Amino acid sequence: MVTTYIRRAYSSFVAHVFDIPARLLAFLLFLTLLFIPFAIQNTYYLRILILANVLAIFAVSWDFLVGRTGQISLGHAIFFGIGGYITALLSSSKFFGLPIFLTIPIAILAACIIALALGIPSLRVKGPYLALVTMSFPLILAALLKWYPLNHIFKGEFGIRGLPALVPRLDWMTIGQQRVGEYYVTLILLFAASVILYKIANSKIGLVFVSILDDELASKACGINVTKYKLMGFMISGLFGALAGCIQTHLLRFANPPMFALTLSFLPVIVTFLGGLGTIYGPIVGAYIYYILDSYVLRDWLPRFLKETVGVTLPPEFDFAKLLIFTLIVLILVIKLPRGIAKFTTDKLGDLEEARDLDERGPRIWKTYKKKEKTTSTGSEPTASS
Amino acid sequence: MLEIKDLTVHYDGAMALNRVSLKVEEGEFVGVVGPNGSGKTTLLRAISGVLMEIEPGKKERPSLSGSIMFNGKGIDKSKAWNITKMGVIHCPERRRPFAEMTTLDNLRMGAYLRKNRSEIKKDLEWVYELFPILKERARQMSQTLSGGEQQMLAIGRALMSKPKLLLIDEPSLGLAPLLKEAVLKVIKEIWRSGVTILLVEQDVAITLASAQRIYILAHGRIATQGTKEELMKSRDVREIYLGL
Amino acid sequence: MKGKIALGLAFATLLFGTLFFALPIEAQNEVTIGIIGPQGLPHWSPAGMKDAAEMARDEINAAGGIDIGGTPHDIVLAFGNEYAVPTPSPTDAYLEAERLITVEGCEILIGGFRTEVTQSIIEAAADYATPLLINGAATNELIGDTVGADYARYKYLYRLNPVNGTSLLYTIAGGIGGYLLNPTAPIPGAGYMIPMFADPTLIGPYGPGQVAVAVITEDLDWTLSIHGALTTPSVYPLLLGPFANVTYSGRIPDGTTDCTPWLTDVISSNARILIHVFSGTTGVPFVAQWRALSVNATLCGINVMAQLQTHWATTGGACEYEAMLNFAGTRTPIVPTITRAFWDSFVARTGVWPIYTAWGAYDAIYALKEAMEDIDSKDKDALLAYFESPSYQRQGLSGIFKYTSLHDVFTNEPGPVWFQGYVRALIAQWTDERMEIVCPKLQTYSKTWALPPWMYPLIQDTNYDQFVGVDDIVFAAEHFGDDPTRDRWEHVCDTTKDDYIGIDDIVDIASHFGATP
Amino acid sequence: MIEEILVYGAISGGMYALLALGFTLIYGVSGVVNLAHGSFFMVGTYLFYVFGISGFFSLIPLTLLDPTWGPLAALILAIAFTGVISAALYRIIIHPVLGDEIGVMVVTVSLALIIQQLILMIFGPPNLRINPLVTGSKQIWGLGVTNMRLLAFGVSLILFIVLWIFTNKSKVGNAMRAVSQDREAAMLMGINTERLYMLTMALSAMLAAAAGVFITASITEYAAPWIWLHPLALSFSIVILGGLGSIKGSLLGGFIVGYAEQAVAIGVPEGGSIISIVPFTVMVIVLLLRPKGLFGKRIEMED
Repeated sequence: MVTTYIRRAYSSFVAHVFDIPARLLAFLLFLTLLFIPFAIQNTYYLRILILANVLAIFAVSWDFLVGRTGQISLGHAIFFGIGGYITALLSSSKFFGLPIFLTIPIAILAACIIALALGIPSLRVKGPYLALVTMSFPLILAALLKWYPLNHIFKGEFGIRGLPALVPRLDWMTIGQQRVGEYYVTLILLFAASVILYKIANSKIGLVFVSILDDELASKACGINVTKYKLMGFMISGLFGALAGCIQTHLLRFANPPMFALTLSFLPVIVTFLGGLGTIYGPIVGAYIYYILDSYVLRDWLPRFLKETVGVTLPPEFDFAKLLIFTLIVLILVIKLPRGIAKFTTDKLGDLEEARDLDERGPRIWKTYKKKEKTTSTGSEPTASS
Repeated sequence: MLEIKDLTVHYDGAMALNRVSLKVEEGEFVGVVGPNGSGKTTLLRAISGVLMEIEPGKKERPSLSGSIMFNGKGIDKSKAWNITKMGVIHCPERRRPFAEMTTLDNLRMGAYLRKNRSEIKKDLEWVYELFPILKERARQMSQTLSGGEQQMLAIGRALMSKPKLLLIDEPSLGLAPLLKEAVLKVIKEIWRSGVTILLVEQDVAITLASAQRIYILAHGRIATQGTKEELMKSRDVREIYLGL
Repeated sequence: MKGKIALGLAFATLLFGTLFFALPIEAQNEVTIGIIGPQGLPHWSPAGMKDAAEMARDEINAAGGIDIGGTPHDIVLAFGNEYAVPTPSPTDAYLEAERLITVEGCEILIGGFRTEVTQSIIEAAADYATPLLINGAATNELIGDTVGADYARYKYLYRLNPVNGTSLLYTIAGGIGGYLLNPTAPIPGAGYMIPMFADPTLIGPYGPGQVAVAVITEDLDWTLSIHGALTTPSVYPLLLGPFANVTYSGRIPDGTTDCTPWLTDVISSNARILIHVFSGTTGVPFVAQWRALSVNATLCGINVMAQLQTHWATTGGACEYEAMLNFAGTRTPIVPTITRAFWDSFVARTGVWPIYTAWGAYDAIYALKEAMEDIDSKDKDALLAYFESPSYQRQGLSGIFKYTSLHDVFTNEPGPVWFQGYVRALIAQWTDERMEIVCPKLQTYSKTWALPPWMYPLIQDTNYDQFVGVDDIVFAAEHFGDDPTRDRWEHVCDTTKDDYIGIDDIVDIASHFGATP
Repeated sequence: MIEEILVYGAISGGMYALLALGFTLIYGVSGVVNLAHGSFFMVGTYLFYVFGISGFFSLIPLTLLDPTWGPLAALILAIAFTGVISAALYRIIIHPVLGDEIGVMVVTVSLALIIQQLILMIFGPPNLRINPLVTGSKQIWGLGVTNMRLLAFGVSLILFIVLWIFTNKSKVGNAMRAVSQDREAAMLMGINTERLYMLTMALSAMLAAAAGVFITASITEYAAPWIWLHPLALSFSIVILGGLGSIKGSLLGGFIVGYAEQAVAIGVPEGGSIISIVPFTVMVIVLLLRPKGLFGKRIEMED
């Protein structure tokens, strides 16, 4: 009984995952991510991955909005900040003191409603207008949060602090165990968010989004309620953006105006382009590359390596070069490899797969395929030419 | 003067032109007719170079193979503005005047590459002579002109570039029958003044009436070609392609 | 197929491998201290904490290190960026503090300049129960909301420098109310503002004849309580004295570059004293525009940018006559034996004047050394008990250093005098490319608080008693032959502005004998 | 109070309009949303510092001939160099992604961040002093206005008029207008659009650099590595409320924002603190009423 079950699971695994290189790679990556805490002894490195997970959720939500519904937003930090501030206000012991498993859902739903309100301009303006209008939203909100008359609520640039942690540290826990808990919570949320967004993107709704992206007028003519779907895109994206903000807030245990910073609006954009726009998995890869490159390679490994093997001590001002190096890589990628690293890799793997399929289907099909290819390439002679 | 060999154009997988070969001698008036979607406009855009001048970041980039020779020089790789400089002037489909410029400014833009002011002035007089209505509308924004006037403006603007070979794309589109004939009459007049003309039209009758030699384009291929008489001889051609 | 699996596995191992990094072996006989601060700003280096910490480390290690239980321990420093510029990033600050603690193995952290990122560093240090000595951020809540609210979690948090926001406020108030606006001060030469600028139309709680005061603060959290106290009619007379009447108050957002609207309001409010409170870059254009518009009010307040040596150059000399809180003048012997020695060796080492973050870092490392030697241990709980003991105090570079019960800096005597000697903020005034201490008075290094000449054109009245008389000539004669390199140099006596007090100045004063404003 | 709004609003409005002009120009002609516009503002300011104030390249010796020459030469050099740099950057970075809206925004944002980090690495974060070109102040309606601001205001108006004449009367200006209306038809007239785009980019960056020098010299009097953000935010909100691609719109938008800022600073309690959101608020209000801005009617490029 059990053996047949296992056998069936195995055969289904072979059929659906093992045979497809792209899925196999994704599966291996997932396994790696799942077991990484056992390999890492240092909480700092774990923390990098935790933050990469948060950024990945955030970037995936941006990718969904821009890559799937075609509405360019350069102010995605607004969802991040709103989610963070709402959960902060609700869970702070100075205000409501609710437990976080209540406040986070409330916060993301509230952010969803705010996304609806912010989505209204997206119905009126599009293209660069929408991009620049959305860019201004977080700037407006950040200024309002610091506005003196509102200080007794939002505490100015100091923010709301003393919040409960994402994974509370119980008495028996070490800091490392807490980090492992945080890692798994963020990983599961990332997994859930990306699976949900992937499912939406590949459902009928996703198809509608793509049709709006391709030709809004034609979609309208087909009887699609473009207004509804555009707002829906904003809301879904805002929901997951806010989720990232909530996680970040409880990781840091405070919410303050830098959550609305422009760099936070740009980061998902850059990370998504690094991985591949409109792919869902691209931003995840991009976020991991960003954090590993920035916080591990350039901040930790490279100075150590240079110091121990070459004997050169990097000046602390080298920090300014980190963003430069990263942005330069992105810039070159956007120009030379517009599909992004992850998309490029899977496309290559997809090519491999196609060739193999033909191989296995037997020589007969292969031959006819070759013939077909030949005829299409030669074409028929034009009937008349001077 | 113009010689096209095996011109093939793909748009994102779809084939717009399939091994088209075509020749225009100096001083000829050649017509290309074909139904909607047969690739007429693509052909002219390929000749004038604008087809490949899609901005680099745009997703749907066409691919082009084959050769286009103008006066013995290959121009399929040239930039649109260099082709214009050689004297191949394309008068585009749907006229496309510069909407927020006056008629006069539009005509002046036609002479963008030319330096000799007195010649420009002479040509302007000539255009006014051909299309007297343009003189009346000289100070008017071109977007306020009627369809026929815009077509005249487009041809006039092309003439201001002093063309050696004039490519005209669907001048009769959306015009009343009377206007169509008037426009065609002017085109003939231009041809008589020594400009080689390649006219692309959907309206078979007026093309047959004016062009010396006609190519019939169908599904991106040259179906047949010949003078009016030659074409009218074949019953198939008459019935299938020309609908006469 | 096999190749692909191998590729996948290789990729996975690579990923494992890059992240699986052997930790540095805990070195014996070393004390590792992490310095985390605003990299790139002068508060970090060369005028700030990095170079000062390196200087302290070199001095101590050269002298044999820290002697803990008979074995000498070397000090090892690890540096981290708090990611405050160009935009503060709390996430990065947390990561950096965590890196210093776990990867570099720091046992103690010193630093934290911008409030937004300092709270991140505090959380990271609290997570790892690592002692953190704040060096740079003045916000009250950094201590009040942490050590005061959750002692178990935040007990290893201390503030080193500067004194907290409330004390800063008391110092400005003490300087203005106790000296500038005090006609009956026990200090010679004080009280010159009142008769000159009192406005008979201004009627306050103490009757007519008060001086109009304007308050402009940067719109940041740490200035909130200061702004509130200075503008609430029931509170500010207690601080600024009975002769102050706040006729205008405004808040300028962080990062503003055009302060003209506010300064215009100051002009129309007829204020004669302008209290400015800035920590960010706005302090620079503010001062420049104050000078450009010749605002008829003397500046006194807090301006962090004004503490930099470069302030004179960045404002193009417009900061002359600007008085602001500071912990040092220019080479001022605050604690006669040690301050100037520190100053000189720092300037010799880096070529620039140290600012308060440098004083803090240097003091902190010496304080830790002394503490560890006293208790013969580097254990954080032992250090906690040591610092918390009521008898703990040490002679720092800027006075006697002592902790309050909340691990904040103990300070007393905010007014115009300084008898007890506990660390306090001073008021320094920019004069001719130098900062001079103008309050507290009666110190050997105290100088005359000069008024801008466009407010009080009679510069020959060197003691501001509204009459050029014998006393002015005597005052100048006392300083005869001085130049700015001398400690006793008095800027106001150099009426001819030739950087020398000579017979020409005395002649100039004498030629105005009997003049009144 | 009303005088304050009128005088100070007009002066800042004039400078804002100059700042927004370059942004609108490059969008109008080539459809590039240049998020690095603020960076060219900053580059211009830093080059002015390099040539005019400090270091090896300083042109201060020229001032021995006549005190106004040094700053003037530095100003011209800074503007010219910014133009050259921007044209080169356009060719290398923006041209390959032209036509891809998101791609252009991503590369220009990256460019802005790269320039910021480069300046951080070369000059460090501390402020650098930019001296006003002229000193002193005047009284207008009983309000003190520095001469430098009057000069900056005058220069921005002059540059505006010059640009207006340039686009409407000169041959290249006509070509720019033609390209902005119909790129393909313009190409058929023999206009080299690639070169024209590069030229427009240079022109736009030079306007930004001029705005940079005049605004920093008249208002802030310092240069810092993050001074690109505020100008960028200002210019895009002005341009959007005036209509992307419209020169008229950016002039009007600049003045609207200038007046609105002063009105809020003076009329709203604690209004000074929320000055920074005024441009955005005005922009959003205008957009809700007129989705293409006040004058925005750029003809869509053919697809």
